[in-house]
Amino acid sequence: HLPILQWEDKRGLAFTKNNLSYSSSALVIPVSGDYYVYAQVTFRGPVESGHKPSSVTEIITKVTDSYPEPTQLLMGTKTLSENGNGWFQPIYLGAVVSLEVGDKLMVNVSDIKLVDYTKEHKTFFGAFLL
Amino acid sequence: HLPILQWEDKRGLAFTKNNLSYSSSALVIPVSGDYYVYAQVTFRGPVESGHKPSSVTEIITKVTDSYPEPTQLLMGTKTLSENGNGWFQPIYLGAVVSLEVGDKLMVNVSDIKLVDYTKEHKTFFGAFLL
Amino acid sequence: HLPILQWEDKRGLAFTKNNLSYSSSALVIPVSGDYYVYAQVTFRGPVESGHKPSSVTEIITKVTDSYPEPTQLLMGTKTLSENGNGWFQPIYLGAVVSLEVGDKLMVNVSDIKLVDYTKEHKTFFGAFLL
Amino acid sequence: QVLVQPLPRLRRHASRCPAGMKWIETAKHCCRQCPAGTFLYKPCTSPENSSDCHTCPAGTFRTQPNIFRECQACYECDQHAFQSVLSNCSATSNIVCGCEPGYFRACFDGQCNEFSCKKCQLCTGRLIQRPCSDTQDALCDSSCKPDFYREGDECRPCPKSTLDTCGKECQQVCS
Repeated sequence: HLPILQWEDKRGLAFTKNNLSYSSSALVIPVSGDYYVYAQVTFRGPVESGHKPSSVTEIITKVTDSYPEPTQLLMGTKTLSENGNGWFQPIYLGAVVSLEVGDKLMVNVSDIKLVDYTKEHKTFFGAFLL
Repeated sequence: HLPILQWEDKRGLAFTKNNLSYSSSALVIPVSGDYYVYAQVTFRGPVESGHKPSSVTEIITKVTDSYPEPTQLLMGTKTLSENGNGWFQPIYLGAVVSLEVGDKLMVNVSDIKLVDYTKEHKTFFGAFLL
Repeated sequence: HLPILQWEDKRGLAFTKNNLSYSSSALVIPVSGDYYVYAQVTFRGPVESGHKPSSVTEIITKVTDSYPEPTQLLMGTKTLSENGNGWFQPIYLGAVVSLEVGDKLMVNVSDIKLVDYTKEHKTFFGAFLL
Repeated sequence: QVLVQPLPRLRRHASRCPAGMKWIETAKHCCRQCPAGTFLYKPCTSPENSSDCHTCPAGTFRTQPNIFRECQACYECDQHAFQSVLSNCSATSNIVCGCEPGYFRACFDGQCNEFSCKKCQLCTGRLIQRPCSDTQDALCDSSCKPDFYREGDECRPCPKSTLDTCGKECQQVCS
């Protein structure tokens, strides 16, 4: 599986409420229902290895205790055509999904080294019950 | 007019409820009000050699029985700078719009051959009443 | 600070309600709470020959009367790799933020000359209370 | 040009509080602001007594007096992209990032809020007109140094070999 991002859930703009909690890289669903789930990841490069990726991918995934395989809910994948200098590529995803109590939501990325984690307003993740 | 996408509304992650129904390529609005409408289309190419589009476009459109012309609600258009090898380009759109009962929402694209319909989590469309 | 966009709040698809008002380039929050705030800006160029920006940036900012500095809530920044001919680049941002009554929301952009304001469905801005 | 009608202005509470105090919507009265480096944990019960201000937790800051319920999250320097910390985040100031030695800032915007760190050029075989710094690349002399000869836009060391293979610039070295 692709690497999973970890998130800050208390400091700055980050918060959780209405029993929607965050633990070990996942948002945990407190009550079954339809949720609007969204995430933006800003990718940037080049990074030290000079290795230039051909694309970047972000996937919002659901893990259910009762099922061994994660389910891919939303996916954004973009090829890169920047010519090797400094580049930035944000990918935003958002949609309504039906979730069950206890379901866990995570964000996977193609390469964690390419994620711009430096500012909370460039890379973010959230959900709200409709 | 630009080609209209067709959608799966029952299988996998897809669902409709609260009388929001899907028929002949359109979401049909059951009750007047303000809706958050969203759609992502992942475009990908090349499909036929030599045919390299300069841009891709996604438009969420409203059709009202009482008016002959569709109304463009949201539009994302992106020029392509990939150099001809395999490319991917997701376009996400989302906003609040005021809709009347019976209005139909559709997604138009610049070129249907370029739409990646292979995975439900790469190309999706929905709406919810506020 | 980066230039602030002005918006139309009455004509066409634009509207304000539930006391969410628009004045001097800002949405004014009428009641404290959690809001889903979103904006899309379509950038396009070239505008002046030879002036080719290396990137475009969109930031949703919060201004609070009681605090002298704006707070950056959401940011999308994308490098441009188009080769100088006509280019389009939409940036969509959306997330839940906690706001207080009287807070003002604005959209800043890296270069106002590059904003495509010609069609209301290409560049838009809004918020709704959860 | 966008036509924006003036809207009835919200009744401004802020102007009714004396200097250094701000209107607290939840408490419906004015309270003293919390100093920079702190946030409003609990508002004053009346304008005469003080608010309960807590220090910004690690990793957060407030540069100004405020009545916010939380502090701002510090930015981070981009270690993967050769950034270095010029000054750490403190309770009253955000982190400041620069570039590691051997790299300079390539700005993405006018204020250089967003920048990537690019490798300084080395000026191999040339004199350095301006050394590389945090904010700009090195400037190399256009001509090659003595004992170097031009090949394309590179300066290569003169070969220490026999005269016949010696170019004009390398006569001194070869003889």
